[in-house]
Amino acid sequence: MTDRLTSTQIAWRAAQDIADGAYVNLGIGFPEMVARFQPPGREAIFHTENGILGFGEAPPAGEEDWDLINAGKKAVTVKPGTAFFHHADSFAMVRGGHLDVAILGAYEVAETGDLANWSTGPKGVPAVGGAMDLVHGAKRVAVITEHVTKDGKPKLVKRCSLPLTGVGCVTRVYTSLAVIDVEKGRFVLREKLPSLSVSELQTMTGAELVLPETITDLIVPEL
Amino acid sequence: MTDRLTSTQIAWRAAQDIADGAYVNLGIGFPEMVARFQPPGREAIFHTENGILGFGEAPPAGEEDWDLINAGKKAVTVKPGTAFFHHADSFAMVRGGHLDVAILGAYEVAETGDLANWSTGPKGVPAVGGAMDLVHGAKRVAVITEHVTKDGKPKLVKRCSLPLTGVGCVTRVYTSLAVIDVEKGRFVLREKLPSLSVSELQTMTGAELVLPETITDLIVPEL
Amino acid sequence: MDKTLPTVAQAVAEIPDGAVVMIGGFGGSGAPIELVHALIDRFLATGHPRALTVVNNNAGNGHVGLAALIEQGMVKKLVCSFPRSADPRVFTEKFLAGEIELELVPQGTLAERIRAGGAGIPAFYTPTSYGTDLAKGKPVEEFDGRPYVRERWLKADFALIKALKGDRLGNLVFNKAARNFNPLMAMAAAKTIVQVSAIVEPGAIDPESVVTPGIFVQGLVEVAAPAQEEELNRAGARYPEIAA
Amino acid sequence: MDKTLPTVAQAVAEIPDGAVVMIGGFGGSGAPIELVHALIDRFLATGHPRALTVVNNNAGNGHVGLAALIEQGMVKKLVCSFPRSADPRVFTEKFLAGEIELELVPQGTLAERIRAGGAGIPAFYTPTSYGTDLAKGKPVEEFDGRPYVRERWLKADFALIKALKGDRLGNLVFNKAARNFNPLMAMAAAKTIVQVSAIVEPGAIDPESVVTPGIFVQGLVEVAAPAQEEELNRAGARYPEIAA
Repeated sequence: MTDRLTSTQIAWRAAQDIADGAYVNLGIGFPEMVARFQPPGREAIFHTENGILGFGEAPPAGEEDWDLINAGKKAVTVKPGTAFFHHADSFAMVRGGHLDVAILGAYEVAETGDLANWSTGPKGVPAVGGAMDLVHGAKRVAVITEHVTKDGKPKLVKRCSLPLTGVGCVTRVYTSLAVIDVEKGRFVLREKLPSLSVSELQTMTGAELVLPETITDLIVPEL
Repeated sequence: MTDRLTSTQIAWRAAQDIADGAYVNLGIGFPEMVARFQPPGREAIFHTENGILGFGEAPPAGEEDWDLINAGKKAVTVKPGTAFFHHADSFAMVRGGHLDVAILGAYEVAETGDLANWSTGPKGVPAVGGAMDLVHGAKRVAVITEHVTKDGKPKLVKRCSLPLTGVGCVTRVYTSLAVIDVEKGRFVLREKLPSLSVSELQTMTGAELVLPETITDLIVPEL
Repeated sequence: MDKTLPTVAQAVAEIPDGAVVMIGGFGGSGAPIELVHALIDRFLATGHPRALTVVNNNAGNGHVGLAALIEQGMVKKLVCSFPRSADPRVFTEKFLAGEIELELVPQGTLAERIRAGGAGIPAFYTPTSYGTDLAKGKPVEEFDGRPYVRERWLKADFALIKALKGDRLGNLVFNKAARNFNPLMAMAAAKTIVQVSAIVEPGAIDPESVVTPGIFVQGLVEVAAPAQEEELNRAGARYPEIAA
Repeated sequence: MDKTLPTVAQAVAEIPDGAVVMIGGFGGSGAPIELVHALIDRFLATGHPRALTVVNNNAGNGHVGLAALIEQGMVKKLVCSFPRSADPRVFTEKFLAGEIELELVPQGTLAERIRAGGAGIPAFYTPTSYGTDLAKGKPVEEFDGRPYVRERWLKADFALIKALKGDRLGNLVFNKAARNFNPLMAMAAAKTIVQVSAIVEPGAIDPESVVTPGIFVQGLVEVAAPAQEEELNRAGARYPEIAA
C-alpha cells in the first residue's frame, strides 16, 4: 500500500479551497472536520440545515445547550452575526443556490458527477436527511473521501452501483491520494501525492483519469 | 326607488357576522369600514396583505408612520399582539386557508359564486393587487355591495360579464337591500329589508332567488 | 380571545384515532416532549389515540418522546427524513418487524412540503431527489433545461409544537435552533397546539420578532421547565417511568 | 468579511443595461428611494443603465423613486400587481403610449414567485387566478379535485431593498410593514444591495430576530435618514429636483 493522506489531511486540503466570506455547509461526520482548518485570515460562514448560519465551535463538555445543535445533533455555539431561521428558509438557502460550497462524504462518485452517499442498499432502515438537498444548489459540491474502500475497491467509478443521492452534482473530489475535478463527464486529475505515479493512481480509480498539462503535487502538512 | 341601506349600514350588517377571535381581511376601500362596527365583546384580528396581523385604527392626522400602513396604503397603528411578517408569509395566511373571513367589494357576483371586482374591461391600466388571492383560502368570502349599479342594473347576476376575480368563491353577499347566500350555484335569500317585497327584490336581481322557509327582516340601526 | 389551555392533558384531548399529527423538533431540539407524553398518558388511560400518522424529521431516540409514542404502538406510519439516532432501537425494531410504515422524504423536501401545506400550494417542483430512488413514481418536468421532481403539499390534522414564549393570541418565539420545523408545522395543521415555557401578555413579544403569528396557533399550554430529550436520554429515562 | 459599501453611487454602479431589477417596497413603505435615485443619477451622467425590467408591487407614485425611474425612460418592462396609486400619472402615460410593457401578477402570486426564485423552486401551483384572464396560457392541473394554475419562479440580476439595520455580514431587520417584499427579493436576486438606516456591529442584532440572514445580501450601504416616498409626494417633490 502506498502512502496516503489521513482524514484530517484530506479535510485540511479541502479547507484550503474555501474562500474568505464563503458560505459553507459541511456534511455530517467526516466533513465537519473541514471547519478546523480555515486558512488564517479567511472567515467562512457555516450553515447547518437545522437553521443556523454563522455558528461557532463546539462548547466545552458540560456546557452544551441542546437547543443549539448542528445537523449532526452535536452542540455548537453562537458568534457575533449568527442568525436562526426555520427549516424551509434553511433549505431555501441550499436549494436556491446561496451556498458557495457543500462538502460531503461519499460511498461512490461517478465520472458523470453522480454521487452515492446515503444508502448502501435495501437492507436495514433507510435514512436520507438533507443529503439529497445539499447536492443541489451549492455553487460547488465537493466530496472528501478515501480514494478506495477498505477492501481496496475504487470509490471513483464510471457509474455508481449504489443508490444515487444526486445526478451530475459533484464538481471536485478530495481523496486520500489526489484532487480530481469532474468536468464534462470526465475525471480530471489536478493534484496527486508526489510519491504516486499516474499509472498507480489510475489502477486505483474506476474510471479514466484525464491528464491535463499541469498536475500539481498534493502536499499537505503533518497534522 | 325603494329604501336602501347606506354603505355604513351594509358594513355594520357584515360586521355582525364576524365571530369573536376571527381573523379577517377587509378589502381596500368600502370594506375597510366593516372594522368600525365590531359588536361589543368581540375582538376580531385584522390582517393586511402587506404584512401585519392585529393592527389597530388609523392614527390621528399628522401622527402617521408611513412604514405602518395597510393594503390601501393608509396609516394604521400597532396594538398589543400585533405581528409583522413578509409578503410570502402574509399570502400563506391567505392562500393557506387561515383567514376566517375576507370581505370584498364587487362589480358583479354570479349565482355560481364567481366574483368580478378587479377590472371593468380592457380600457386603461389593469391592476389586480391581492384581490385574486383573497378570494381563495379564506373560510368565508363575503361581498358587500350596492344591490344594483348606479344605472339600476343588477350586480347579482347569473354569469359575470366582467373579467373574473375568482371562480365559485363567494359564499355570502351583503347588499343595500338583502343578505344572500351562495349555495350550490344558487342565490338563497336570507334577509331582506322589511319594506321590500320578495318580488320587488327579484326584479332587481339578475338571477333567481331561492326562497327558504325563513327569510329574516334585515334590520340595521341608523348610523 | 384567549387560546391558552390549562393542562397538557386537555391540550391533546381531541386528537382522534388515525389522525395525521405533525410533531415539531429536530432530534430532541424543539421537540414538545410534554405534549407527546400527555398523548401517551391518554392512550394508556383510554386506548386512544392509536393508528396515528406522525410527521417528524426523525424517528425518536431512546425511550422518551416520539420514541416512547412509537414504543406504545400508537404510530401506524411515520413520515420523516432521518430515522436514525444515537439509539433508534424502538423505531428500528418495529420497522424491521413490519409493524410501522415509513415514508422517507429528503429533509428539504419535507420542510417545503409542510410549508406548501400551510401556504395553500398543492404541489411544487424541486431538483432534490431527481434521478434517485426517492423520486420513483413522481412526475418529472424540465424547466429551463433542467429536470425537477414534483412534490405534493403535506398537511396535518394536528401539530404538536414547542416554543419558548407565547402570548394568549398565539404569537410565538422559539429558542435558537429549536425553531427548526416548528413554525412550518404550525402553518400546516388544522389545529396547532403549542407548549411554551412561558405564556406572556400580548405586547410582551416585539411585533418585529414574532416568528409564528397567532393565526397559525389554535391552543397553547405552559410547560414552565420542559425536559430536553438529549438530557433525558443521557440519564437513561423511559416514559412512562419504570420504577428504578 | 465586510459587505458594506461607501456610497449609494457605488452600490448601484454595476447594474447593466437590460438587467432585471427587483425593487423592494409596497407603495412607499420600504422603498429604497436613495438607491433608486442613485441609479437615476448614474443614468443622467452616463446614459446607463437603461431598458431595465423592474419587479415591484406597484408602478410608482408622483415623481420620485420608482416613478422617477420610469419617468426617465429607464424602464422597459414592469412586473407588478397594482400599477395604481394616488398619482400614477408617470406610469399611466407611458403605458397608454405603449412605451412600457406591463406583466400584471396577482400580489400573492408575485410574492410566492419571488420566494420560489430564492428557494430554488422553478414552479408551483396556486389556486389564485384560476379561471381568470391572468391565468390565460398557463398550465392548469387538478389536485384533490380542485383546479390550480402553475406559476414560474421569478429571479433577478439585482435587488435594491431597504432595511432598518444591517451588520457588515448583511444580517438585516426591517421596520414594521416596510418589511413586505424586501426579504423575498433579497433571496431572489443574484446580487442584493441594501440601504439601511444604520450599519451595526455583528451581534448587535439578536440572532433570534434577524429577518434576512446575511447569506442573501451582497452589499449594504448606510443611508442614515432615508426619505419616505409618501412625505416626498405630499411635499410635491420631483427627482431630480427642479429649481423651485
